[in-house]
Amino acid sequence: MNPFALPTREAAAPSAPHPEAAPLLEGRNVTKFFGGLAALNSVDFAVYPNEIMGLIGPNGSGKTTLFDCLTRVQHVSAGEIYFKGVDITDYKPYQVAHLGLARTFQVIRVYKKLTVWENMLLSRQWGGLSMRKKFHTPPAETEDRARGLVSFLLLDRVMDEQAGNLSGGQQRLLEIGMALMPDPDLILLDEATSGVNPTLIEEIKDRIRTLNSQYGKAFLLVEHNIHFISDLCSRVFVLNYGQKLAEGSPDEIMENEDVIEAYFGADGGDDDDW
Amino acid sequence: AAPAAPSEPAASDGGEQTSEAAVSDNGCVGTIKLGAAVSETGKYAREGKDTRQGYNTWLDWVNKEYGGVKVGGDCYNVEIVYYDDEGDPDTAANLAEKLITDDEVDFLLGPYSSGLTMAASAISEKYNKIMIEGNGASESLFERGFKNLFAVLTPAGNYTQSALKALADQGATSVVIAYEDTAFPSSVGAGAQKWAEEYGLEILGVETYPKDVADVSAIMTKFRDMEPDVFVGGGHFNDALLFVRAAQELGFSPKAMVITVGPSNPKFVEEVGDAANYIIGPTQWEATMSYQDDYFGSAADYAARYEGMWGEPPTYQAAESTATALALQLAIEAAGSLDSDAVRQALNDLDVMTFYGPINFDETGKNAGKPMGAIQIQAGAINVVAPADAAVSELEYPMPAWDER
Amino acid sequence: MRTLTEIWKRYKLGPLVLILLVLFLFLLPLPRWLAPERKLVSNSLLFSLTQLFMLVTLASDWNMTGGFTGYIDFGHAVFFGIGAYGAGVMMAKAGWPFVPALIVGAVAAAIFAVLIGSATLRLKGPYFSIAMLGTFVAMREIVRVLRPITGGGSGLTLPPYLNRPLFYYVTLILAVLVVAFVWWLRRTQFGATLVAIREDEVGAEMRGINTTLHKITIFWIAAFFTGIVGALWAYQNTFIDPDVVFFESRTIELVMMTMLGGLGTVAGPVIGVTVIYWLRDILWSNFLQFHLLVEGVLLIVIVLFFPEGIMGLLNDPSATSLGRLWGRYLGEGPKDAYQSTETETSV
Amino acid sequence: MDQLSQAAINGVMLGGFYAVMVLGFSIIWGVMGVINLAHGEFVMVGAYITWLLSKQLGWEPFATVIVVFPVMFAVGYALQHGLINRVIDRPYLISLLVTYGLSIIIANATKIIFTATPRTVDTAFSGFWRVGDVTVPITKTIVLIAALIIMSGLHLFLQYTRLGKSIRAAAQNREAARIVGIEIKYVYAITFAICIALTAVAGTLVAPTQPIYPFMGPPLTLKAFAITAMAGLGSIPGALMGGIVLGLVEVLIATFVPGVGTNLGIVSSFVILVVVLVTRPQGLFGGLKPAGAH
Amino acid sequence: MIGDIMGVNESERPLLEVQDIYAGYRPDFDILKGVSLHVKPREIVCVIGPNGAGKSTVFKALYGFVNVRQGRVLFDNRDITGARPQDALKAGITIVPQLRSLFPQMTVYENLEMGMYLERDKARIKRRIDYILDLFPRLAERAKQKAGTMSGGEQRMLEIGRALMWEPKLVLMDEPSAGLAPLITKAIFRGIHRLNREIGLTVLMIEQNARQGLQISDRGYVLDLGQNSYEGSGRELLEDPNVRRAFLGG
Ligand SMILES: Nc1ncnc2c1ncn2[C@@H]1O[C@H](COP(=O)(O)OP(=O)(O)OP(=O)(O)O)[C@@H](O)[C@H]1O
Ligand SMILES: Nc1ncnc2c1ncn2[C@@H]1O[C@H](COP(=O)(O)OP(=O)(O)OP(=O)(O)O)[C@@H](O)[C@H]1O
Ligand SMILES: [Mg+2]
Ligand SMILES: [Mg+2]
Repeated sequence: MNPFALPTREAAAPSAPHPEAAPLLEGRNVTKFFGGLAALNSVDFAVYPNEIMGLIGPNGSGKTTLFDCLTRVQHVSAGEIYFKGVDITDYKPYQVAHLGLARTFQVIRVYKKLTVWENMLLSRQWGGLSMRKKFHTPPAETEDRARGLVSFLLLDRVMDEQAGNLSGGQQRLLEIGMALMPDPDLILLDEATSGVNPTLIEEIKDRIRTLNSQYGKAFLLVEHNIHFISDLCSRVFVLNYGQKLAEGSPDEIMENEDVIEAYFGADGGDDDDW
Repeated sequence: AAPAAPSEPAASDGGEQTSEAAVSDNGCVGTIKLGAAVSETGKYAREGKDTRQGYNTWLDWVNKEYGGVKVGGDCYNVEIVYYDDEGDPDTAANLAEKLITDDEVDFLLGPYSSGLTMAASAISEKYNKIMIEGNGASESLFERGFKNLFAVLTPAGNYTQSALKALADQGATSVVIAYEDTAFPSSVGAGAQKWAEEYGLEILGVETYPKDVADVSAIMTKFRDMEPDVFVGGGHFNDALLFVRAAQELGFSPKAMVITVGPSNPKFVEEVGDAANYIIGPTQWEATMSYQDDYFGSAADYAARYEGMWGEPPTYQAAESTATALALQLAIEAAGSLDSDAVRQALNDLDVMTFYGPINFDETGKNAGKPMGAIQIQAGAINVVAPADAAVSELEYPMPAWDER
Repeated sequence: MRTLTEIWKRYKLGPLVLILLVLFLFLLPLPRWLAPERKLVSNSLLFSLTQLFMLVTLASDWNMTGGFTGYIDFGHAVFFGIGAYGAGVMMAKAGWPFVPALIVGAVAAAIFAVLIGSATLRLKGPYFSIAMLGTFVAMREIVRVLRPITGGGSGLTLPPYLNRPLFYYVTLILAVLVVAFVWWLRRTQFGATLVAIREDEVGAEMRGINTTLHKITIFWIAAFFTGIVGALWAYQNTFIDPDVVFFESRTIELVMMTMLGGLGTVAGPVIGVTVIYWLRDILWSNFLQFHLLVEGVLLIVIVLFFPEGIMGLLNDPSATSLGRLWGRYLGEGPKDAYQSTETETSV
Repeated sequence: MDQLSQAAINGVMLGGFYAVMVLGFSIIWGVMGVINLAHGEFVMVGAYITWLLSKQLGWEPFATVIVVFPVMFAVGYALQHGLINRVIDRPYLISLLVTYGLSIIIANATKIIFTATPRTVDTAFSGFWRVGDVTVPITKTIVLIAALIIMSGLHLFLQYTRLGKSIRAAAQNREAARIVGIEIKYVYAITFAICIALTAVAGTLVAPTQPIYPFMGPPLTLKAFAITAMAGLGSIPGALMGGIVLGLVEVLIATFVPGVGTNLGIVSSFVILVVVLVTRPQGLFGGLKPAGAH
Repeated sequence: MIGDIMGVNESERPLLEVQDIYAGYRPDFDILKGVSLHVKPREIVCVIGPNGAGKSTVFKALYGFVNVRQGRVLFDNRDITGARPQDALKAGITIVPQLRSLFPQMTVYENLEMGMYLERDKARIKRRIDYILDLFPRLAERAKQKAGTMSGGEQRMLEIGRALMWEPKLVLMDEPSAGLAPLITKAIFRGIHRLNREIGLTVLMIEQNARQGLQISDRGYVLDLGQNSYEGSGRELLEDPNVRRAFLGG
């Protein structure tokens, strides 16, 4: 069954990203303080329609915080955020989601007491459903879509299991499924492959490519799995200590001295880190 | 089972038995069934116990000694069905209903406290069943135009009357009043203000406090700075203890302290000790009062009988419960019938003297005949000091300051 | 047999509807047998059943926020109180007839729920519970202080109107209405959303659920029904004062009954209320002195051995065996202590 | 002015009692995530033991601590072992109901044993000192001093002893605590025992200042709940400050608002509670864990 | 058996021996259906497998967090089946769980101290802390910082440091590299390797980052559906086409 049975909401024509086009998601001068600590320091940042972008950086560099600010989970200390040209700086998280922005969480957030199936269904409806519609049972097409996604993520075996009882990796997969359910335009994945089996990672890679090329979905990926990033992304943004360290194609990034020093580590085996 | 007479803990039924039928060999033909929902647990557990013991004192007497209630030519044994209302008005109402419809009692005896009487009497009124009570003193009970509710006790508004009068006579000129903001104490408080004005006492301050209060030091501080002659406190037993503690701790020494509910209870002296001396309390009844009747004898006789049965001296709540039942008995006998209408008429016409005092119901069902007494604790003893005709001792005034005792 | 179990599992609520319907049909004609000479039903029984229906309604209301949404409200009785006082004041002070007074009470409760809910529903877990408990206590004292309107501590007397069968019918219909409402609600996406909020509110918000709107909506709906019960109760009780209306243990009893039946299930409150009400009856007629004590012990036993309530037992009948029960007491073997709980991100 | 200083003194004294009363509740909540609804009943039991010893055997009430503490420690240990341990891993609602059941049992058993008559306890340290126009009650001063001593002792214990550290560790991450070999049930039992003993000692302290009766518990539990939520779980400075703030607010309002002041004082403490919770969900003084970590 | 071919000390007896265990979370349902593995002294052994295969469950079974219904666990020739965490600790096994397990409000120093909770000799604790801080200079810099405020990599390091406090005979590490930047991942793996070389640390770890994990391992096991499916030396597994296709992503 085609996991993406639903037609996309805005039938965006599949095409290559246009860096000169208007950005889909844009953060200007995004700054975030935790007490005295500047987790993000004047970051300018943009994701363009139809592109797959990578966001990397050492642990604690502010990647998750940037995600949180973009999806309005955290208030920014300064700066503005635009999604599809709308200023969402003061939006509520659910309003952002209604606009077509979905994400996963580094710290897994599934509805632990609900079954996998219920988790999936619940994630579908919220493309801006009116309160009135919520008093109806889910339509068949939603169920079809959920079924497709569940089997794609190899979760059929545990479909009626409570999500809290899944293994760490299975919960990650469920998270990805839940992000895909509402058919968003931009999907932010925060370390979606950490703890996921390599074979499955390959398949997820394929699906992301398909979604991007055939359905015009844009992705923003936070990853420490550098192969994942370099295989998928057309552009990579590197954060370090809350500031932009570099930006460019994966190849450029991999050769960037600063990035190597801060992130990949020089290949000479000095054990002094311990 | 006879209404056995154990000492503490009271309630003979110990558990299973909720009805107490007295079987005696007096050859009576029938049984009159009375019903009462009285707190066994909950916030009125203490007073509820006195109430039950009061009823049971009468029950024991009427069945065993008096030989049953005389109705016309026949005599009837009496049985009382008890339930625990837990101090909850819902339960009280339901139990009243249950007593009337399931247990089919002939008459109802009242619960303890105005609030519960309020709930239960609405039910008895609806069924046109007579409820006679001795433990709901709130005035609002009698403002509803109920025909089936009778109360032998002096209503709350008059609680402080004779005490304030006696104090005014001794030269007191100012008063402060504190009362718990619930039905019964509010009536007491309002009455105290009325009588203070009547007797020319200047009211310096009035304070209310909520149920379950644990600290009244703020009120007492305020009052101390007003330097009143008389302090009036209206509440329940706890509050009485609290007032005395706080006054002592803060060095608040008015010339007289009048506190409802607590002082007239012998337990009060037991708990407070010497500090209880000089404290004045209104009393519905005291064993030392000079009232007398043909049934229980003098007030003192009644007290002796009660103590013999229960191992503790009677509180006035107990005495008025006994008097309640006695009044009902007298009305039934006067009516010569168990019919509600006849008995109601007899109650309206009733005008008797009892060990508890005169009983004479007005048209609202209040006992219009009985004045409220006042006691003072003198060297650990509870002595009636007012009204003058029931007094056995002089009012000691002023009360010495705490640090001069 | 297997298919039966499957049906039960799949349409968890199906048999319940049937049971309720039967119960309803059985209860409906009760007062008709009232003719005293036939003695089938006494007014006292009717009164008890009226109380029972009120409790069912209240517990179902509480279950909407406490059970489904996961907001354990320890001050839910505040809406009962507002309903009672709303209606009581209109009747006693303004001389209104009962029905409009009841509407005033219920609407006042709903409005208050919106106001207080927008503040307290932002709190989590026990903090919400205590804030609502605080609201409850504060409201009681406020009512007491507003003497000119509410009659203060002395309370208000309402015109007595004690038509048992009428109250019986009204509360029965109300109870059925509310239970049916909850049943329907749980099957809608709105109901599922509430459960999602219970499971992970921050996650739900970020997946596009306007959690605030949902919480407040269910909160005022529950408050509205509770307000109706409050008004009915006031009228039936004929007088109200702050202490009887804002009665502390009212809420916690609702919680207890709902838990016993099954938290967050539709039938839970109905079953829980019925069982405890009936149990109480037995207890206090048999253990006059000790009934509260016994009740406390029972409560503990119930919670220890049937943490999922009676509904939990129905869904998992094997859990009744003695060995299993003992196992539960001993603590179900080693816990999954290995996966630590994550910390929450603030919204 | 005198009235103000008198009110301030009354408030601080009341606050001192609140603070010491709240400690046990606060730590049990903070460490084990159990909200002990029978808290007030343990205060009551402590007070009754004191009453028994002082009325029947003529002990000085404050001296009964030497009996109350060990006895209630044992009771707490047993309770934790047999009852609370069984519910500790379950949602907080379950422990709420279990402790609620416990509170009903304790209160009613007490009523059956001691009757519902309110009791008082007399101490040799009664009366008051006069400082200018202000009166300082001696009994309450002792309570306040005792409260301060108990709190500093407890603070040192938690901060610097091995057992104290394991209690804090268990509060922060139960799983991690098990991994490093802390026997969690033992730590919980000790914590519970200490807290119950402290709570009962609060009962001993309060016995000479107010009447004791079987149903005095629930209002105290409510206060403890409010102060803890306001001050932060398991935070000792929080308990002290929270208690004193609440005591002061209650007494000041009661003193300076005529007529209904005492009623308003109670309202205000709950209004403050709600406002504090809504504006600062982690409480005013931090504590063992951030709010909402349950 | 097969593993012995590449084993470091072929003659040596295994330190840990898991013999055909069955275990699960529900009374009627086994997650582990006959898992066997062994670790010899001074070995690094890596377990890989798909999500939900039961890898973490094996660790939980060793550490008494889940009931073993059948089979035996031998450690140092003693039967420790069904041991409680503190028994496992006393026997000499420490664990670094899959998800974070620090005391967030305690300082780095205090967290390390807690690693020796069962030790009462203060001087020895002090010595061990000095040793660990010496081993991890990064932690030494931050000894006074609250653990909860450190970055993910630092926290992982601290967890490993804490597990080493006890001078364990065997450390269980559940995905030590999950969520860590490449730089740190490398450092961690190198560190494990170094400790293994220098102090003979015995490690049993689970890794989804299978290539890197297997590279530093002496031997590896593949677990699938609660059962052993392959075992061999690290290199063998890395090169086995079946394993590559099914578990290493081609
Ligand atoms: N709620 C918070 N309060 C205080 N500091 C925080 C908070 N959240 C994050 N930080 C700090 O902000 C910085 C950035 O954290 P963030 O989680 O964004 O890093 P990250 O790049 O996602 O790292 P990782 O790859 O480890 O997930 C870190 O130093 C972190 O300690
Ligand atoms: N607490 C639990 N209750 C019930 N079932 C559980 C529980 N924890 C795990 N399981 C189930 O046990 C199976 C194995 O889980 P485990 O955590 O051991 O997998 P894993 O191999 O570690 O996977 P991953 O690589 O994703 O961490 C999974 O199917 C999961 O659903
Ligand atoms: Mg991150
Ligand atoms: Mg795992």
